[in-house]
Amino acid sequence: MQFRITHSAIDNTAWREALCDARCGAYAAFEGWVRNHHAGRPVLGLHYDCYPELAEHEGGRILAEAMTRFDIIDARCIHRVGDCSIGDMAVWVGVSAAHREAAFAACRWVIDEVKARVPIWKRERYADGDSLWREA
Amino acid sequence: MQFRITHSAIDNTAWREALCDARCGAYAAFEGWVRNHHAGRPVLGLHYDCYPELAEHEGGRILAEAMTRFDIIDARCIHRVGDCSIGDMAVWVGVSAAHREAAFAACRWVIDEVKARVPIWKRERYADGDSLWREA
Amino acid sequence: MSVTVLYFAALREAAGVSEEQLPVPDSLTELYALLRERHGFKHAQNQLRVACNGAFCDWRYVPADDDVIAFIPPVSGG
Amino acid sequence: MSVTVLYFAALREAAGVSEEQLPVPDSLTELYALLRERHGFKHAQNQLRVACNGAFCDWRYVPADDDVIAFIPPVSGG
Repeated sequence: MQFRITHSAIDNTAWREALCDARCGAYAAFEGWVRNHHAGRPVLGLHYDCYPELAEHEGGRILAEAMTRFDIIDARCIHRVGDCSIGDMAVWVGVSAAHREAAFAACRWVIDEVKARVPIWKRERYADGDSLWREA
Repeated sequence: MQFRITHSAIDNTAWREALCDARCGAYAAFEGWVRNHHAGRPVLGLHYDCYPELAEHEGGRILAEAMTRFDIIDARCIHRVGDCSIGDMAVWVGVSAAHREAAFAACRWVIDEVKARVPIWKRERYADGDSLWREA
Repeated sequence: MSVTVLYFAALREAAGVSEEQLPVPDSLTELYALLRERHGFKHAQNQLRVACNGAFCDWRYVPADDDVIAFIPPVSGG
Repeated sequence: MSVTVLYFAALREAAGVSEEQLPVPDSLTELYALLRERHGFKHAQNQLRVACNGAFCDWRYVPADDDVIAFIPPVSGG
Protein backbone atom coordinates (compact mmCIF):
# COMPACT_ATOMS: atom_id res chain seq x y z
CA MET A 1 0.00 0.00 0.00
CA GLN A 2 1.67 3.18 -1.14
CA PHE A 3 0.63 6.63 -2.32
CA ARG A 4 3.17 8.97 -3.85
CA ILE A 5 3.42 12.38 -5.49
CA THR A 6 6.13 12.66 -8.14
CA HIS A 7 7.53 15.45 -10.31
CA SER A 8 8.75 13.08 -13.01
CA ALA A 9 7.27 10.56 -15.43
CA ILE A 10 5.41 7.67 -13.74
CA ASP A 11 7.10 4.29 -14.07
CA ASN A 12 3.89 2.27 -14.31
CA THR A 13 5.82 -0.95 -14.99
CA ALA A 14 7.61 -0.76 -11.63
CA TRP A 15 4.41 0.19 -9.80
CA ARG A 16 2.57 -2.76 -11.34
CA GLU A 17 5.38 -5.18 -10.44
CA ALA A 18 5.14 -4.19 -6.80
CA LEU A 19 1.60 -5.64 -6.76
CA CYS A 20 2.52 -9.09 -8.09
CA ASP A 21 1.59 -11.75 -5.54
CA ALA A 22 0.88 -15.49 -5.94
CA ARG A 23 -2.42 -15.13 -4.07
CA CYS A 24 -3.80 -12.68 -6.64
CA GLY A 25 -5.97 -13.74 -9.56
CA ALA A 26 -6.99 -10.24 -10.56
CA TYR A 27 -5.29 -6.94 -11.22
CA ALA A 28 -7.16 -3.77 -12.17
CA ALA A 29 -5.43 -0.57 -13.14
CA PHE A 30 -6.48 2.92 -14.06
CA GLU A 31 -4.38 5.61 -15.68
CA GLY A 32 -5.33 9.22 -16.22
CA TRP A 33 -3.73 10.61 -19.36
CA VAL A 34 -3.46 14.27 -20.32
CA ARG A 35 -5.92 14.61 -23.18
CA ASN A 36 -6.04 17.21 -25.89
CA HIS A 37 -9.52 18.51 -25.16
CA HIS A 38 -11.78 19.56 -22.31
CA ALA A 39 -15.46 20.39 -22.68
CA GLY A 40 -14.94 20.80 -26.42
CA ARG A 41 -11.94 23.16 -26.04
CA PRO A 42 -8.56 22.14 -27.47
CA VAL A 43 -5.97 21.79 -24.69
CA LEU A 44 -2.21 22.20 -25.29
CA GLY A 45 -0.93 20.97 -21.95
CA LEU A 46 -1.36 21.39 -18.25
CA HIS A 47 0.28 22.12 -14.97
CA TYR A 48 -0.60 20.44 -11.66
CA ASP A 49 -0.07 22.34 -8.44
CA CYS A 50 -0.01 20.27 -5.26
CA TYR A 51 0.41 20.44 -1.50
CA PRO A 52 2.64 17.35 -1.34
CA GLU A 53 2.64 16.74 2.41
CA LEU A 54 -1.15 16.89 2.66
CA ALA A 55 -1.58 14.99 -0.63
CA GLU A 56 0.50 12.05 0.59
CA HIS A 57 -1.27 12.07 3.94
CA GLU A 58 -4.73 12.10 2.36
CA GLY A 59 -3.74 9.65 -0.41
CA GLY A 60 -2.46 7.22 2.22
CA ARG A 61 -5.78 7.49 4.06
CA ILE A 62 -7.67 6.68 0.86
CA LEU A 63 -5.62 3.54 0.24
CA ALA A 64 -5.95 2.41 3.87
CA GLU A 65 -9.71 2.90 3.62
CA ALA A 66 -9.78 0.91 0.35
CA MET A 67 -8.06 -1.99 2.11
CA THR A 68 -10.83 -2.15 4.69
CA ARG A 69 -13.77 -1.51 2.32
CA PHE A 70 -12.84 -4.09 -0.36
CA ASP A 71 -11.57 -7.67 -0.34
CA ILE A 72 -8.26 -6.77 -1.98
CA ILE A 73 -4.64 -7.69 -1.40
CA ASP A 74 -2.91 -4.43 -2.24
CA ALA A 75 -3.61 -0.97 -3.67
CA ARG A 76 -1.17 1.66 -4.84
CA CYS A 77 -1.39 5.08 -6.44
CA ILE A 78 1.02 7.66 -7.80
CA HIS A 79 0.15 11.13 -9.10
CA ARG A 80 2.45 13.30 -11.16
CA VAL A 81 2.54 17.06 -10.58
CA GLY A 82 4.21 19.99 -12.36
CA ASP A 83 4.07 20.48 -16.13
CA CYS A 84 2.51 17.71 -18.22
CA SER A 85 2.20 17.33 -21.97
CA ILE A 86 -0.62 15.77 -23.99
CA GLY A 87 -0.37 12.00 -23.63
CA ASP A 88 1.53 12.08 -20.33
CA MET A 89 0.33 9.81 -17.55
CA ALA A 90 -0.90 12.08 -14.76
CA VAL A 91 -2.09 9.41 -12.36
CA TRP A 92 -1.83 5.63 -11.97
CA VAL A 93 -3.89 3.39 -9.68
CA GLY A 94 -3.30 -0.35 -9.35
CA VAL A 95 -5.19 -2.89 -7.25
CA SER A 96 -4.58 -6.61 -6.80
CA ALA A 97 -7.10 -9.09 -5.38
CA ALA A 98 -8.01 -12.75 -5.42
CA HIS A 99 -11.05 -11.96 -7.63
CA ARG A 100 -11.88 -9.34 -10.23
CA GLU A 101 -15.05 -7.95 -8.65
CA ALA A 102 -13.14 -6.44 -5.72
CA ALA A 103 -10.18 -5.36 -7.87
CA PHE A 104 -12.42 -3.34 -10.21
CA ALA A 105 -14.56 -1.86 -7.44
CA ALA A 106 -11.57 -0.76 -5.37
CA CYS A 107 -9.68 0.67 -8.35
CA ARG A 108 -12.70 2.75 -9.33
CA TRP A 109 -13.27 3.89 -5.76
CA VAL A 110 -9.64 4.93 -5.26
CA ILE A 111 -9.47 7.12 -8.37
CA ASP A 112 -12.83 8.72 -7.51
CA GLU A 113 -11.65 9.52 -3.98
CA VAL A 114 -8.26 10.77 -5.19
CA LYS A 115 -9.98 13.15 -7.59
CA ALA A 116 -12.34 14.35 -4.85
CA ARG A 117 -10.02 14.61 -1.85
CA VAL A 118 -6.33 14.89 -2.71
CA PRO A 119 -5.01 18.51 -2.84
CA ILE A 120 -3.90 18.67 -6.46
CA TRP A 121 -5.03 21.39 -8.86
CA LYS A 122 -4.99 21.32 -12.62
CA ARG A 123 -4.29 24.39 -14.71
CA GLU A 124 -5.20 23.80 -18.35
CA ARG A 125 -3.58 25.75 -21.19
CA TYR A 126 -5.98 26.13 -24.09
CA ALA A 127 -5.18 26.52 -27.77
CA ASP A 128 -6.80 29.99 -27.75
CA GLY A 129 -4.09 31.27 -25.33
CA ASP A 130 -6.28 31.22 -22.23
CA SER A 131 -5.43 29.16 -19.18
CA LEU A 132 -7.51 28.25 -16.19
CA TRP A 133 -7.34 26.57 -12.78
CA ARG A 134 -9.93 23.80 -12.90
CA GLU A 135 -11.90 23.42 -9.72
CA ALA A 136 -13.52 19.96 -9.77
CA MET B 1 -9.42 -3.04 -31.67
CA GLN B 2 -7.71 -6.40 -31.52
CA PHE B 3 -8.26 -9.78 -29.87
CA ARG B 4 -5.50 -12.37 -29.88
CA ILE B 5 -4.72 -15.82 -28.55
CA THR B 6 -1.05 -16.43 -27.76
CA HIS B 7 1.03 -19.38 -26.61
CA SER B 8 3.73 -17.21 -25.07
CA ALA B 9 4.03 -14.61 -22.29
CA ILE B 10 1.82 -11.54 -22.80
CA ASP B 11 3.72 -8.32 -23.51
CA ASN B 12 1.35 -6.04 -21.64
CA THR B 13 3.61 -3.02 -22.19
CA ALA B 14 3.30 -3.29 -25.96
CA TRP B 15 -0.47 -3.89 -25.78
CA ARG B 16 -0.91 -0.83 -23.55
CA GLU B 17 1.18 1.34 -25.89
CA ALA B 18 -1.08 0.49 -28.79
CA LEU B 19 -3.94 2.24 -26.97
CA CYS B 20 -2.12 5.57 -26.44
CA ASP B 21 -4.03 8.37 -28.14
CA ALA B 22 -4.08 12.14 -27.51
CA ARG B 23 -7.90 12.14 -27.31
CA CYS B 24 -7.89 9.74 -24.35
CA GLY B 25 -8.03 10.93 -20.76
CA ALA B 26 -8.68 7.51 -19.26
CA TYR B 27 -7.18 4.04 -19.54
CA ALA B 28 -8.53 1.04 -17.63
CA ALA B 29 -6.84 -2.33 -17.67
CA PHE B 30 -7.55 -5.74 -16.25
CA GLU B 31 -5.16 -8.64 -15.94
CA GLY B 32 -5.99 -12.18 -14.88
CA TRP B 33 -3.08 -13.76 -13.05
CA VAL B 34 -2.66 -17.47 -12.30
CA ARG B 35 -3.20 -17.64 -8.57
CA ASN B 36 -2.08 -20.31 -6.13
CA HIS B 37 -5.51 -21.28 -4.85
CA HIS B 38 -9.06 -22.05 -5.99
CA ALA B 39 -11.99 -22.52 -3.67
CA GLY B 40 -9.59 -23.09 -0.78
CA ARG B 41 -7.50 -25.69 -2.66
CA PRO B 42 -3.78 -25.01 -3.29
CA VAL B 43 -3.09 -24.83 -7.05
CA LEU B 44 0.34 -25.62 -8.54
CA GLY B 45 -0.27 -24.41 -12.10
CA LEU B 46 -2.68 -24.70 -14.97
CA HIS B 47 -3.13 -25.47 -18.59
CA TYR B 48 -5.49 -23.64 -20.95
CA ASP B 49 -6.98 -25.51 -23.88
CA CYS B 50 -8.44 -23.38 -26.65
CA TYR B 51 -10.14 -23.49 -30.03
CA PRO B 52 -8.08 -20.62 -31.48
CA GLU B 53 -10.05 -19.93 -34.65
CA LEU B 54 -13.37 -19.73 -32.81
CA ALA B 55 -11.79 -17.88 -29.87
CA GLU B 56 -10.43 -15.10 -32.08
CA HIS B 57 -13.73 -14.89 -33.95
CA GLU B 58 -15.77 -14.62 -30.76
CA GLY B 59 -13.23 -12.34 -29.04
CA GLY B 60 -13.35 -9.98 -32.00
CA ARG B 61 -17.14 -9.88 -31.77
CA ILE B 62 -16.93 -8.99 -28.07
CA LEU B 63 -14.60 -6.07 -28.74
CA ALA B 64 -16.72 -4.83 -31.64
CA GLU B 65 -19.77 -4.98 -29.39
CA ALA B 66 -17.90 -3.06 -26.65
CA MET B 67 -17.13 -0.29 -29.14
CA THR B 68 -20.83 0.18 -29.83
CA ARG B 69 -22.07 -0.23 -26.23
CA PHE B 70 -19.62 2.17 -24.55
CA ASP B 71 -18.24 5.62 -25.33
CA ILE B 72 -14.67 4.40 -25.71
CA ILE B 73 -11.86 5.01 -28.18
CA ASP B 74 -10.25 1.57 -28.31
CA ALA B 75 -10.39 -1.86 -26.64
CA ARG B 76 -7.95 -4.73 -26.89
CA CYS B 77 -7.58 -8.16 -25.34
CA ILE B 78 -5.05 -10.97 -25.43
CA HIS B 79 -5.41 -14.38 -23.77
CA ARG B 80 -2.57 -16.79 -23.20
CA VAL B 81 -3.14 -20.54 -23.65
CA GLY B 82 -1.05 -23.66 -22.96
CA ASP B 83 0.83 -24.22 -19.70
CA CYS B 84 0.89 -21.38 -17.17
CA SER B 85 2.69 -21.08 -13.86
CA ILE B 86 1.56 -19.31 -10.69
CA GLY B 87 1.91 -15.58 -11.23
CA ASP B 88 1.71 -15.73 -15.03
CA MET B 89 -0.58 -13.30 -16.78
CA ALA B 90 -3.33 -15.37 -18.41
CA VAL B 91 -5.37 -12.54 -19.88
CA TRP B 92 -5.01 -8.80 -20.42
CA VAL B 93 -7.78 -6.33 -21.31
CA GLY B 94 -7.13 -2.65 -22.00
CA VAL B 95 -9.61 0.11 -22.83
CA SER B 96 -9.01 3.78 -23.63
CA ALA B 97 -11.66 6.50 -23.53
CA ALA B 98 -12.07 10.22 -23.09
CA HIS B 99 -13.50 9.66 -19.59
CA ARG B 100 -13.02 7.06 -16.88
CA GLU B 101 -16.65 6.01 -16.47
CA ALA B 102 -16.76 4.41 -19.91
CA ALA B 103 -13.24 3.00 -19.67
CA PHE B 104 -14.02 1.13 -16.44
CA ALA B 105 -17.44 -0.08 -17.59
CA ALA B 106 -16.15 -1.38 -20.91
CA CYS B 107 -13.10 -3.06 -19.38
CA ARG B 108 -15.28 -4.88 -16.88
CA TRP B 109 -17.80 -5.86 -19.54
CA VAL B 110 -15.12 -7.22 -21.89
CA ILE B 111 -13.50 -9.49 -19.30
CA ASP B 112 -16.92 -10.77 -18.18
CA GLU B 113 -17.90 -11.57 -21.78
CA VAL B 114 -14.53 -13.17 -22.54
CA LYS B 115 -14.89 -15.44 -19.53
CA ALA B 116 -18.45 -16.33 -20.52
CA ARG B 117 -18.14 -16.74 -24.29
CA VAL B 118 -14.61 -17.39 -25.56
CA PRO B 119 -13.78 -21.10 -26.05
CA ILE B 120 -10.91 -21.45 -23.59
CA TRP B 121 -10.80 -24.12 -20.88
CA LYS B 122 -8.73 -24.15 -17.74
CA ARG B 123 -7.30 -27.32 -16.25
CA GLU B 124 -6.06 -26.74 -12.73
CA ARG B 125 -3.34 -28.89 -11.17
CA TYR B 126 -3.83 -29.14 -7.43
CA ALA B 127 -1.20 -29.68 -4.74
CA ASP B 128 -2.88 -32.99 -3.80
CA GLY B 129 -2.04 -34.45 -7.24
CA ASP B 130 -5.54 -34.11 -8.67
CA SER B 131 -6.29 -32.06 -11.76
CA LEU B 132 -9.56 -30.90 -13.19
CA TRP B 133 -11.10 -29.14 -16.20
CA ARG B 134 -12.94 -26.17 -14.76
CA GLU B 135 -16.28 -25.54 -16.39
CA ALA B 136 -17.32 -21.93 -15.57
CA MET C 1 -19.17 -36.80 -47.96
CA SER C 2 -17.86 -36.22 -44.43
CA VAL C 3 -17.57 -33.72 -41.60
CA THR C 4 -14.68 -33.15 -39.22
CA VAL C 5 -15.48 -33.06 -35.52
CA LEU C 6 -13.07 -31.24 -33.18
CA TYR C 7 -12.78 -32.01 -29.47
CA PHE C 8 -11.48 -29.76 -26.71
CA ALA C 9 -10.83 -30.01 -23.00
CA ALA C 10 -13.01 -32.60 -21.23
CA LEU C 11 -14.47 -33.87 -24.53
CA ARG C 12 -11.00 -34.42 -25.97
CA GLU C 13 -9.97 -36.36 -22.89
CA ALA C 14 -13.07 -38.56 -23.08
CA ALA C 15 -12.76 -39.13 -26.85
CA GLY C 16 -9.01 -39.79 -26.65
CA VAL C 17 -8.53 -37.92 -29.95
CA SER C 18 -8.62 -34.25 -30.86
CA GLU C 19 -10.59 -34.74 -34.06
CA GLU C 20 -12.27 -37.35 -36.22
CA GLN C 21 -13.96 -37.68 -39.61
CA LEU C 22 -17.57 -38.81 -39.74
CA PRO C 23 -20.22 -39.20 -42.43
CA VAL C 24 -22.36 -36.06 -42.83
CA PRO C 25 -25.12 -36.48 -40.22
CA ASP C 26 -28.74 -35.45 -40.67
CA SER C 27 -28.52 -33.10 -37.72
CA LEU C 28 -26.12 -31.83 -35.05
CA THR C 29 -28.37 -33.27 -32.36
CA GLU C 30 -28.14 -36.73 -33.93
CA LEU C 31 -24.37 -36.35 -34.34
CA TYR C 32 -23.84 -35.41 -30.70
CA ALA C 33 -26.09 -38.24 -29.47
CA LEU C 34 -24.05 -40.73 -31.50
CA LEU C 35 -20.72 -39.41 -30.26
CA ARG C 36 -21.91 -39.12 -26.68
CA GLU C 37 -22.80 -42.81 -26.70
CA ARG C 38 -19.58 -43.81 -28.45
CA HIS C 39 -17.20 -41.82 -26.22
CA GLY C 40 -19.15 -41.69 -22.99
CA PHE C 41 -19.35 -37.87 -22.87
CA LYS C 42 -20.92 -36.79 -19.60
CA HIS C 43 -22.41 -33.55 -20.97
CA ALA C 44 -26.04 -33.48 -21.99
CA GLN C 45 -26.58 -31.62 -25.25
CA ASN C 46 -28.14 -28.65 -23.44
CA GLN C 47 -24.89 -28.08 -21.53
CA LEU C 48 -23.00 -27.53 -24.78
CA ARG C 49 -22.82 -24.92 -27.49
CA VAL C 50 -21.96 -25.92 -31.02
CA ALA C 51 -19.77 -24.28 -33.66
CA CYS C 52 -19.47 -24.81 -37.39
CA ASN C 53 -16.47 -23.65 -39.43
CA GLY C 54 -15.07 -21.41 -36.71
CA ALA C 55 -18.23 -19.60 -35.61
CA PHE C 56 -20.92 -20.51 -33.09
CA CYS C 57 -24.05 -21.85 -34.79
CA ASP C 58 -27.52 -22.98 -33.87
CA TRP C 59 -28.20 -26.63 -33.00
CA ARG C 60 -30.74 -26.55 -35.84
CA TYR C 61 -28.01 -25.90 -38.42
CA VAL C 62 -28.00 -28.69 -41.04
CA PRO C 63 -24.43 -30.00 -41.56
CA ALA C 64 -22.94 -30.10 -45.05
CA ASP C 65 -20.01 -31.86 -46.66
CA ASP C 66 -16.59 -30.66 -45.35
CA ASP C 67 -18.06 -28.81 -42.37
CA VAL C 68 -15.85 -28.54 -39.29
CA ILE C 69 -18.02 -29.09 -36.23
CA ALA C 70 -17.05 -28.48 -32.60
CA PHE C 71 -19.06 -29.15 -29.46
CA ILE C 72 -18.19 -26.49 -26.88
CA PRO C 73 -18.34 -27.37 -23.17
CA PRO C 74 -18.82 -24.54 -20.65
CA VAL C 75 -15.78 -22.30 -21.00
CA SER C 76 -13.42 -21.25 -18.21
CA GLY C 77 -10.92 -18.78 -19.62
CA GLY C 78 -9.61 -15.74 -17.82
CA MET D 1 3.70 33.90 18.16
CA SER D 2 2.85 33.34 14.49
CA VAL D 3 1.35 30.88 12.02
CA THR D 4 2.46 30.14 8.47
CA VAL D 5 -0.23 30.23 5.78
CA LEU D 6 0.37 28.29 2.56
CA TYR D 7 -1.30 29.15 -0.74
CA PHE D 8 -1.92 26.90 -3.72
CA ALA D 9 -3.37 27.18 -7.21
CA ALA D 10 -5.90 30.02 -7.58
CA LEU D 11 -5.24 31.29 -4.06
CA ARG D 12 -1.51 31.50 -4.69
CA GLU D 13 -2.13 33.42 -7.88
CA ALA D 14 -4.42 35.88 -6.10
CA ALA D 15 -2.08 36.30 -3.10
CA GLY D 16 1.00 36.63 -5.31
CA VAL D 17 3.03 34.62 -2.75
CA SER D 18 3.11 30.95 -1.86
CA GLU D 19 3.22 31.51 1.89
CA GLU D 20 3.24 34.20 4.54
CA GLN D 21 3.66 34.58 8.31
CA LEU D 22 0.82 36.04 10.35
CA PRO D 23 0.09 36.56 14.02
CA VAL D 24 -1.77 33.64 15.58
CA PRO D 25 -5.45 34.36 14.86
CA ASP D 26 -8.34 33.66 17.22
CA SER D 27 -9.97 31.36 14.66
CA LEU D 28 -9.51 29.98 11.16
CA THR D 29 -12.70 31.69 10.06
CA GLU D 30 -11.37 35.05 11.19
CA LEU D 31 -8.00 34.34 9.53
CA TYR D 32 -9.61 33.48 6.20
CA ALA D 33 -11.90 36.52 6.31
CA LEU D 34 -8.86 38.78 6.87
CA LEU D 35 -6.87 37.19 4.05
CA ARG D 36 -9.81 37.13 1.69
CA GLU D 37 -10.22 40.87 2.13
CA ARG D 38 -6.48 41.52 1.84
CA HIS D 39 -5.89 39.39 -1.28
CA GLY D 40 -9.28 39.54 -2.95
CA PHE D 41 -9.84 35.78 -2.86
CA LYS D 42 -13.01 34.92 -4.75
CA HIS D 43 -13.82 31.80 -2.73
CA ALA D 44 -16.32 32.00 0.10
CA GLN D 45 -15.19 30.08 3.16
CA ASN D 46 -17.74 27.34 2.55
CA GLN D 47 -16.09 26.54 -0.81
CA LEU D 48 -12.82 25.72 0.92
CA ARG D 49 -11.44 23.04 3.17
CA VAL D 50 -8.72 23.87 5.65
CA ALA D 51 -5.63 21.95 6.73
CA CYS D 52 -3.33 22.35 9.68
CA ASN D 53 0.19 20.86 9.83
CA GLY D 54 -0.31 18.60 6.82
CA ALA D 55 -3.72 17.11 7.65
CA PHE D 56 -7.24 18.33 6.96
CA CYS D 57 -8.81 19.88 10.05
CA ASP D 58 -12.11 21.35 11.10
CA TRP D 59 -12.83 25.04 10.65
CA ARG D 60 -13.43 25.11 14.42
CA TYR D 61 -9.82 24.12 15.14
CA VAL D 62 -8.13 26.82 17.28
CA PRO D 63 -4.75 27.81 15.77
CA ALA D 64 -1.63 27.66 17.91
CA ASP D 65 1.87 29.11 17.63
CA ASP D 66 3.92 27.65 14.72
CA ASP D 67 0.92 26.03 13.04
CA VAL D 68 1.09 25.65 9.25
CA ILE D 69 -2.34 26.50 7.85
CA ALA D 70 -3.54 25.92 4.27
CA PHE D 71 -6.85 26.88 2.69
CA ILE D 72 -7.76 24.25 0.12
CA PRO D 73 -9.81 25.24 -2.95
CA PRO D 74 -11.84 22.53 -4.73
CA VAL D 75 -9.30 20.02 -6.04
CA SER D 76 -8.94 18.85 -9.64
CA GLY D 77 -6.31 16.13 -9.73
CA GLY D 78 -6.50 13.02 -11.88
